[in-house]
Amino acid sequence: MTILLQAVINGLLIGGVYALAAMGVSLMFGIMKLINFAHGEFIMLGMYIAVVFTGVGIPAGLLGIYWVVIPTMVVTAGVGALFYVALLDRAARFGESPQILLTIGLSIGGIGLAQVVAGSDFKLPPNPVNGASLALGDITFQVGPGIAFLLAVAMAIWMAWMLKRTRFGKNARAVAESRETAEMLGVNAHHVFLVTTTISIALAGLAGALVIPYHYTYPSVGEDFVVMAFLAVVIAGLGNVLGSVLGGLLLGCIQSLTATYFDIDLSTAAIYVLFLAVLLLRPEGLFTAARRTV
Amino acid sequence: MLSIAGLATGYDGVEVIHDVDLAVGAGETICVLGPNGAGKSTMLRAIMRQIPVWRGSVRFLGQEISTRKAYEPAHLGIAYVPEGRGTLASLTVLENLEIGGVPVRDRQRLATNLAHVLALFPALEPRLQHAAGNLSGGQAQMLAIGRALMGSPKLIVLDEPSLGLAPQIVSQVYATLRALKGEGQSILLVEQAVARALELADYAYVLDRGRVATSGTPGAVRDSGALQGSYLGV
Amino acid sequence: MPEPLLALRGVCKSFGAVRSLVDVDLVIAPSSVVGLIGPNGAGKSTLINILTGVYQPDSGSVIFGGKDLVGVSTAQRARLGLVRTFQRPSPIVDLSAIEGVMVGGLVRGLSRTDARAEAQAHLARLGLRAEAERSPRTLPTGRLKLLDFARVLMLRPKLVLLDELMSGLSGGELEIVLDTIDALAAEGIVFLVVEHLMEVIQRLSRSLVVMDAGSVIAHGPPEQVVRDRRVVEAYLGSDALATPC
Amino acid sequence: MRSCAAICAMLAVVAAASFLIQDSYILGVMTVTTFLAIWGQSWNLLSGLSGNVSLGHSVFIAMPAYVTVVLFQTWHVPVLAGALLGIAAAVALAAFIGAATLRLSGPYFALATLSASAVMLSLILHFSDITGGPNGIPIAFTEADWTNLEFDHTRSYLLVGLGLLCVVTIFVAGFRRSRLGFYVAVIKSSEAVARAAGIRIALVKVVIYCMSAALTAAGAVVYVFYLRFLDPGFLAGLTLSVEIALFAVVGGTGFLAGPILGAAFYELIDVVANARFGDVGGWDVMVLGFSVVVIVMTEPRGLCELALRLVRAGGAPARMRSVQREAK
Repeated sequence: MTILLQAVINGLLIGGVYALAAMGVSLMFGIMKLINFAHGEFIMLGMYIAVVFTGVGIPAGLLGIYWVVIPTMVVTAGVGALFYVALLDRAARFGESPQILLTIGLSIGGIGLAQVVAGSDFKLPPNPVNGASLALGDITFQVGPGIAFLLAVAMAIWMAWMLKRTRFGKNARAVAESRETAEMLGVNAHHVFLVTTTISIALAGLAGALVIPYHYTYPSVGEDFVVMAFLAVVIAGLGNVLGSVLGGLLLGCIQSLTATYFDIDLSTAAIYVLFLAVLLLRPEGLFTAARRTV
Repeated sequence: MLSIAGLATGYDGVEVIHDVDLAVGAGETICVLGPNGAGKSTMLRAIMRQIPVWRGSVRFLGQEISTRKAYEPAHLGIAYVPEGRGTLASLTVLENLEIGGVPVRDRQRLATNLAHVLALFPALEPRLQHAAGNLSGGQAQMLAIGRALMGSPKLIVLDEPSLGLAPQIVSQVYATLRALKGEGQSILLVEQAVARALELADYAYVLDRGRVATSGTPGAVRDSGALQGSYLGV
Repeated sequence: MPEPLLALRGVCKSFGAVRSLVDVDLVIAPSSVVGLIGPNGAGKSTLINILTGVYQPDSGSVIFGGKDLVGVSTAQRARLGLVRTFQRPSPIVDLSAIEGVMVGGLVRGLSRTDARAEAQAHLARLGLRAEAERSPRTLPTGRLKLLDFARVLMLRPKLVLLDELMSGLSGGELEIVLDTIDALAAEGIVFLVVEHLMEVIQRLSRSLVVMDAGSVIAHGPPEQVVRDRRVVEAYLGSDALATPC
Repeated sequence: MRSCAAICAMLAVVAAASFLIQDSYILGVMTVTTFLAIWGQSWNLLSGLSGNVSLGHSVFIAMPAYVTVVLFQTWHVPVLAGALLGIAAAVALAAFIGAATLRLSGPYFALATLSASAVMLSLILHFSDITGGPNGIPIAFTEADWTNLEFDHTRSYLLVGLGLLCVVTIFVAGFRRSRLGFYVAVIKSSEAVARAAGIRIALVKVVIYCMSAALTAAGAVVYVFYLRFLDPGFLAGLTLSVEIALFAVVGGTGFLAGPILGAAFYELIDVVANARFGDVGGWDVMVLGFSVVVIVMTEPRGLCELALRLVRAGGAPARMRSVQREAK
């Protein structure tokens, strides 16, 4: 029983990062109908930026390293805005396949760029979070993933509030449903897309900054998180932002449970089988109510 | 307040509207009639900047708007009630109304507008928190008109507000339009339902195959025979 | 009376709260050109989608050539001889004009040579001989619509649904299409023509079906139907007849 | 057809020229380019002609490679027989994936194929008793014997590869003009139009998926014997899947020579980067990735179109033609 509980806790904590990554992917798909295959490389970028900031200094105390989170998010948000203005804005008229190729090209190119600029070695700034854990009875909580998990939950709550209550959120949902109708009512869709991209990439930066204390930073690290994020997003239902958070946590749990009871490689296969089953049997996703077709 | 001169536009390289002239004065109700395929909706979509204007000018309150972006007419004071109503089904009724209020920055003004809309359409009030996709056709039409009013428009443009509605609902819609007209609202109305539109309008245009076939007072247009000609070919 | 080519009985189709087709009965004889008109939102598009199998009816039956079409796919219907054109031109951009037309013959099992010969004949008939080897990317809308028509004819259809084929054609193209329809109708091909251009409908159709609010409200000879009180009301409103015309 | 003949003639020239080259590094580069081109060409048969971007073509490389080698080493099945079984296995897998992804398009299709490739990798890693897991399986060289696809000179692999590339190119060229090729063009334009024209969309899609897999697999079974090593990270990796798609796009998916030009371009970057920067890796993927970005943003029809423009710009009458074409 303790083993099971520990496995679930570990899974939820691992899933926190998947959830953060999935939120960014899902937000962009939901509003802009675009899958950003380069999202993982934006996480990687966030990690490198955060690692650079740690070079400035790490304050004493267990959580001192987390000062890098805010500046990392600011920089990645700027990169996100640039990403929209320089590429996505113009690519919108090209259609689906070119858009897929554009972000995949950016992804591969980004990995290469990181290798050229930063080299292929694995970086992990020395810090007290790495390996630290809290024990609560028989259960241990890893501090690093735990903080990522808490922030994922906080961001999910913020996102839910933002989409539901704020003016931007309402405008964004209107554009998501029908860009034409929203514009006719006075909503500037370009502005909505710019803000959406900025938030999405800032979330990637957040995810990146949160994992550097306990996860190596290297050029192709994005794949570690983003593949799970894509799967979480599809399993939840493309564009269902809050569902994708649950999807990320669910995948973390599946990974942790199969790794505990079977074999880590099988856990990947198990997740893909779940993914393919959802794609084929319930393409609208597990956490999205089937829409009426009107 | 709206004046269109020599407007031409179309889709996929096919010109649908050829050299149309049309004007709406302040406080006027203008209707544009014509059969399916005459180009009425296409003309409105060009005015609302959803498709490019090929030639000619569209001026609103003295400003040329034919090169503006799609979201700008709403901010200048033209509200559009599209054909098929354009309900944002995944948003609630209240959120739809709030989106309609995007051009208005003043919160006080928004509250006044909301009260005005709910007074016009009391049926919407109990449904404010419901998904707009669950409304009946008549309610959705009321929502679309109400949403247009939320932005304090100077001109309201309606594309076939009677489409697909039961006769008594159409009567209700027209009663509302009459009330708005009474408040001094300028209205540009595109319709297939000739009789009702002519009853409401101050001036009418008949569009046939993308050109203005005739125009005049409702009485003159009704008597000209142009309507029967373009609708039924008799 | 010969067995009808197409018979719809009690066909209903709703989308959520919207009733698009309400209890539609429609019988089309094996030899005719039938016009289908009605105001926007009358249900013409839904009817075409039901006939071609894009939608399944909620209730009612569709019998084509004595065969119940329930569960028959769009592609199968096309091979059975129930074909359609689309409102917007639908060129096959990666193929030349004649190749896009040949497809209809290849589906029937013709060899490429035979399909090409037959496609040549159709293109010649529609005045497209000169454009045969060109890419549809370089052709104007009217020509593209004629190509769509030719592709559909290559399927050796029994019933052709023309969904606004003729809007967007030039005067000359229109004459060619009208003559072709007349000639093919004489050979026994049935056309169901949805069109806004009233004079076209009147010139072609031996009978006219009028829809309004999801129902067939009139079906008969054109000159009779356009004077039908319900038809005039549907188009012009209830008091239009109060004024002399 | 003229471009097909031109390409085959060019490949023949390359084959002849290879006898003048003794440097095994250059021959190796040419061999890798040739096999990449085979895969790019096969990928183009599916994705270029149908418009659906597949990001999972490495499954049709890993599957036949593993089947052939494992059958040969563990069960002593003759290599040629094993290769046929391997190709058959790839086709069966393609039929399954093709049927499963029938209704998917755009990003859904890309994600589903990408994940098929990831499933393949994780299964290979898991069943390490058979596959050697992450360590792979080395293929011991016994003796030069063409029935075992074992040659003692790199040039032999290059020649086999060039022959195969010719066959694949001729196949793709013929396919475009075939009945099925026409159907694929219609489906790419619009599935609604294809249905209305009586085309069995599901059947056509599955069949081209299988064809593309078979051609990919044919290249894979030869290549793995050139490589002499079942390397899961390379053969089943997501990277290979994505690279195939990208260099084919860089070359130009609308052209028969596109994937070949793309493969050559990609290998060229690799060679130049290795020579110039040595141990600092990443230049090749960086240039490849950003080339795709540039091509998508500016010239969606790839290097082939650029080359054609350069050729046309040579003469004034030719320039007139290209201007006219653009105007239309």
